[in-house]
Amino acid sequence: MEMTYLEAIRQGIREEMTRDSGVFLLGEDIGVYGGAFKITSGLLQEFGEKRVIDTPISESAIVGAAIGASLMGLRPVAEMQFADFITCGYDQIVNFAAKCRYRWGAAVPMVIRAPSGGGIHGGPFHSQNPEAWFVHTPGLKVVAPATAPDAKGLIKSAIRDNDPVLFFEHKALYRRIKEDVPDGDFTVPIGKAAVVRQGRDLSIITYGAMVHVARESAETLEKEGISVEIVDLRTLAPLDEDTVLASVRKTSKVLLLHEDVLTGGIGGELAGRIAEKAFHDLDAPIVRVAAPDTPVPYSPPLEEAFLPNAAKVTERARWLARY
Amino acid sequence: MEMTYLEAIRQGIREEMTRDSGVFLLGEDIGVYGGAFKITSGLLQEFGEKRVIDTPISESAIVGAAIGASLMGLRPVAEMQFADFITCGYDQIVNFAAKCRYRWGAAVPMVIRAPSGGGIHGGPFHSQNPEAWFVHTPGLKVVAPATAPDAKGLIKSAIRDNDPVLFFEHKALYRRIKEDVPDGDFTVPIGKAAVVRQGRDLSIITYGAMVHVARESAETLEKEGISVEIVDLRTLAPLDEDTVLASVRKTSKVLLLHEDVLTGGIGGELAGRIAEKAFHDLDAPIVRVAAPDTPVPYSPPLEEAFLPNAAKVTERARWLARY
Amino acid sequence: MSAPAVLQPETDMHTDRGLALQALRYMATMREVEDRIERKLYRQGKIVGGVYVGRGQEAISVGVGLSATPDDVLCPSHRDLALFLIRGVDPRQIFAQYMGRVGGLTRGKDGNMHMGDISRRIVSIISAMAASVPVAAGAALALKYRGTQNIAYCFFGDGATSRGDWHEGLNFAAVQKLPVVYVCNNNQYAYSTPLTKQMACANVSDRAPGYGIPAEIVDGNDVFAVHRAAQRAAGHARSGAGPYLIECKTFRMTGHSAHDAAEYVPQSLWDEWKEKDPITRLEKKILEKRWAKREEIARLHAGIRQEVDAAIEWAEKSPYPDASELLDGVYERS
Amino acid sequence: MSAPAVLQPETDMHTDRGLALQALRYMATMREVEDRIERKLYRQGKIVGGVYVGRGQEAISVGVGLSATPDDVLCPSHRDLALFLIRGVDPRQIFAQYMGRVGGLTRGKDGNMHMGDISRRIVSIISAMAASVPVAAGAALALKYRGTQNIAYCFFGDGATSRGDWHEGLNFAAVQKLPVVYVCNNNQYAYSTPLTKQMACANVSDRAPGYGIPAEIVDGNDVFAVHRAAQRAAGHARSGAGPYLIECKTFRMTGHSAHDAAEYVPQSLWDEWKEKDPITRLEKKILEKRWAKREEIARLHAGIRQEVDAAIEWAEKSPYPDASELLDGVYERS
Ligand SMILES: Cc1ncc(C[n+]2csc(CCOP(=O)(O)OP(=O)(O)O)c2C)c(N)n1
Ligand SMILES: Cc1ncc(C[n+]2csc(CCOP(=O)(O)OP(=O)(O)O)c2C)c(N)n1
Ligand SMILES: [Mg+2]
Ligand SMILES: [Mg+2]
Repeated sequence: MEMTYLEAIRQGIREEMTRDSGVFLLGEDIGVYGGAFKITSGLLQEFGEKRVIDTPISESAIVGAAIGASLMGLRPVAEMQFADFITCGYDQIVNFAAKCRYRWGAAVPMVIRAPSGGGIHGGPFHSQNPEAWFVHTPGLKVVAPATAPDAKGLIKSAIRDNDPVLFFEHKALYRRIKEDVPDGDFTVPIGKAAVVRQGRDLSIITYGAMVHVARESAETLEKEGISVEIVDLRTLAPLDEDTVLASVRKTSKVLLLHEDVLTGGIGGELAGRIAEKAFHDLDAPIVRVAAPDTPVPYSPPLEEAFLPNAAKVTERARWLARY
Repeated sequence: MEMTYLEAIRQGIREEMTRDSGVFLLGEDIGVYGGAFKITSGLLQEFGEKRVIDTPISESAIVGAAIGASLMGLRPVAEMQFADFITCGYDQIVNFAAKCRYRWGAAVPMVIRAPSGGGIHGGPFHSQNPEAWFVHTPGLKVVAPATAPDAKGLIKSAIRDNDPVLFFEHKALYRRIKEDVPDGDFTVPIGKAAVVRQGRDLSIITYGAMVHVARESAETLEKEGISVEIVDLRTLAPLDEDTVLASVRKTSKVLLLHEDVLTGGIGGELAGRIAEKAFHDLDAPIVRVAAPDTPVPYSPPLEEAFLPNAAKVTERARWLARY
Repeated sequence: MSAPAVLQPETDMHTDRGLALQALRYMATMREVEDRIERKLYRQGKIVGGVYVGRGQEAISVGVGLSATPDDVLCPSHRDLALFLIRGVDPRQIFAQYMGRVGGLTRGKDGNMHMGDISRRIVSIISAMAASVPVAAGAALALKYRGTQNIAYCFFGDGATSRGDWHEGLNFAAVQKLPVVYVCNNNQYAYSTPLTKQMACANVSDRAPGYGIPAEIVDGNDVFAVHRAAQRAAGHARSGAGPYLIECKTFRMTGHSAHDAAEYVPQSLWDEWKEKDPITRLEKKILEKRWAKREEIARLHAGIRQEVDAAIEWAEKSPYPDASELLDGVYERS
Repeated sequence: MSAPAVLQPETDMHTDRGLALQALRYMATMREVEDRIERKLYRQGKIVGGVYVGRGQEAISVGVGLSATPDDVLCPSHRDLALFLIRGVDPRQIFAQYMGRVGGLTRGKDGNMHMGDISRRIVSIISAMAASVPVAAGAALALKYRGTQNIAYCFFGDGATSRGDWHEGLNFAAVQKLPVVYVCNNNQYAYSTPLTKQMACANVSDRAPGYGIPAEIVDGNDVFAVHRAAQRAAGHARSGAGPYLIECKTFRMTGHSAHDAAEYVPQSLWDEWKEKDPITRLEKKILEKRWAKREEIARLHAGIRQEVDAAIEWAEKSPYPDASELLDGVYERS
């Protein structure tokens, strides 16, 4: 069935709530209002107040309560109203949730959904991409779907996963993309990247909204005779190194693309792995395209200059292809 | 004068407090008790309660209050009792302090001191190296001295800096190293790495306690005829890319070393820059040596296996040299 | 009693009449500016980001703002536009701010109420609710440290009081006896969340004893009541006795933001609070007390509308920032 | 009345005598285990990490712990060792935990009181003070969600109440009417920081009205008083009426941790509270009430010492984890 990225997430959540009575939702304005982005719209009506909890403005309590409930075997799905506010529950995530299993063998099967990303003129506090902080935190899984089917399949996997999963939903995709999503129960495995476009000349490794930017760029480049392979990481932690390295070995040139700021972003980690494990396969420098090291600016011309886009990717990819 | 790393930090703070009446300290147990590590010992007696403030257990309020005071022109130096608790003040640091200047041109001249690092059997919550999170946050400066003179010179620069500076002090160095520190007023510039050992065959890029590990390894390797250059980054944000690239260009082989966990650590960022900007100077894969992707374990055999040490570095460096 | 008296900022605030006229001017300007933003410019697509206004809550920022001295520090919430007006920020700068132009206080780096001006001692909020609360403590600490008599005012909503930062900030200031006046606009909602889902106590001020600080509840739609409470609070804080909390009971006479129809608010509340609109209430009082005539008030509104028209025109002419500014200001030298 | 009655765990707790003897057994065991840890093993270098003990505060975890049912959830603080004993954790596991051996509850992954056991419904603390407070709310939510009558107990010190998480956690639980009993050990210090620098209210319980929850203050060195309060609190929580806060006034009869000589504590406080030692106090009561004879109590202590000797021996023989375990348990499959 055709549906938006947003509807796909909702459908995935709804199916899991139907399947497993231990799945419940908590977050600010997610019940009566249906959530700031309306992801959970209708679920309070369907599942009742016990399973769709409107909370106070308390990100740390939301995450902490999710941890406590998951320790007791429930499967909480917490919503951050915007991913930017995840910093308010940071200690609970990186010190409590992430370390329970390792320290004392306690499972924390919880999901934190976080609408992230720019391109909606949200300014510095409604546009950030906080994923790299969590990729750097052992014990957390980090997922960032780029398509509607992946959004559904991955939210379902995240809910079933027995470890804490951060689920970054790209806000700019919510209503922008509409795709065919298989009906009913299917999952997309956490930890597996997808080669979403086959190519010969260079690989673009990316995720989230940038997958669409990469596709746009690849189409332009195709007309110029440059064949681009695109790897959609889908899961950022644990990284699917094998798929990345296989693509690099195939094309020998790699462009790492993310919307998150450059320094300390996931591109660096990928570069590190590639430059260690596929060094001899490389025919050119590793190119990174990412946002510059600034907060996300509000004003349209600034935000446009900030965000990676197809033109910027195409330019660097062209350079790489000709290298 | 010979002094420990710890004494050097204290002397630097004391000199700045004497020089500038706007410099004050705040943190838990830093006054009467002199701090969990006794860094601020004696300063309450010397400067009084106005300038050495014992606070409640409130990392977010400590950071927030430092921001507020610095906005009004004071120069607060906040202490986290352990760097691990910096996550409790996370939002204030990465969203408030980091973005003031960019958003509305307001200077936030504050320092957050954070005793970090393992090797003291502190376990998962008293051993972490949280620097990479902040390196990934535009607007923050991140400093991590490895020697007593640098510790003094950098804390003084940090206090004089007009931007928020995170100052990571490695706990294992506090009393372990004793070095000659120039008397009186000198500073070490933020943003400048140091080549602390000249070499020809390979470069080790590192910082903090690992500088000493690198030195130990370099001495072993020297006996084997392998000449190692060591770059002590000293500042992690903004990164001194020039010094790093110059060393890589000189030796053509690079080992990136940090105590922080591998994935998403600073090694990845360095690899990204090197593989982009010095690709043709490289004669071998980029090697990273770092802690594995786990929490920091408590039990001595586990912690020893976790921490990078000279033996592990030597083995990989040897491989690299022979490559 | 002449028209200009109503329109001029230098009205003598030591008289009730002066205060009333001054307050009306700021409240009406805030309402007009925000109405244009929320109901015109936003709908015309001229404002591309979030819009949060203080419709119905104007008496709070005005009542408190007029009691502050210029060297006091203000930490506004997202519904306190009048604080900017009182500190001399021109409406045109505000429109430019919302429209992402260089004429705004942040030169387009940020939007809407996310603005500050350190030269005017206004600290910009970040989005995270209550994050300003510890920051206000730090500003107050600096004021005390420097030996001044100045104080910091910290504004927030009912929902913000659920945040850890709110607690840490109040506790820190209370322990350190810092000169902070806390102003809560208890408008009964946080976005769609009513008080009953936000807190299990009846009033925000029930929390004050937990910090050992005094608190009082005032009618947040009565600018005189707010102003008197603010003066008591400021007196307390200036005297060195520590923080003071004012809880202003009020109502958000609009959605949470411009895109929110607020269907979760029962009709009865809309009706009830329309009656209590702080501006009409103040005007009624002015007329009753014969502090001004109906025509003078009408002229005031007309003048404001004119000023606002001109401000919007100015703001629309203010250029967008050039993309080359993107990298500026991350650090002191960058 | 015979010696075994004192020593056996199955003492009938429905009588005062039974409770007294049971409590004494746990309190004395906690004291003995912790004395060995703090004053022997740590000084011998056999414990390489931090050591935090509950010396002088034993009546709190014991008084509360004995009122809990096995399916209630416990979220201990770092001074609540007896909760582990009451739930059947063997002292040898505790020594092994401190010494980083595989026989400890965390197999050497963590040390000291940073341990938990989900099969026993004990949630491990993380270091960050008050982080367990929201987590306890979540555990209570699950108990309620499942329709049980069980409750969660959440323990913390006076200093922890300054943290944002404490506030958020209490507020969340109060709004959701969750079955949580909060137990504050107000030992007047947080590390070196006295109450006056921690909070500006007189009692932690002064904060309860801000969450709309009941609170009471008890003598934390009187295990009967603590136990009775815990029963009232549990009754309240189990009835569905929401959280309840017990503030136990007590004193930390040692340094913050094993390396802290606590010179910042005035001598008068040491003297005053030595008199109130909860164990000698309980023993006095037992003797006065003739619930046991002096020799029986002596035998109890001797028995505990023996048990502890054996436990230490066991723990020292427990191997260190093999380095190959380093990577285990980051994820379910890793
Ligand atoms: C920490 C945090 N979480 C969530 C949000 C999203 N948000 C913005 S305003 C708001 C409601 C604020 O309510 P209140 O504090 O009562 O202020 P009001 O808008 O009613 O004036 C929410 C939830 C936020 N800004 N910060
Ligand atoms: C968030 C945080 N900051 C600092 C510390 C360091 N620390 C450990 S225990 C402690 C004092 C705790 O005091 P209190 O809550 O009163 O408990 P007590 O030790 O007195 O039982 C401090 C500051 C910590 N563990 N967590
Ligand atoms: Mg509100
Ligand atoms: Mg205490």
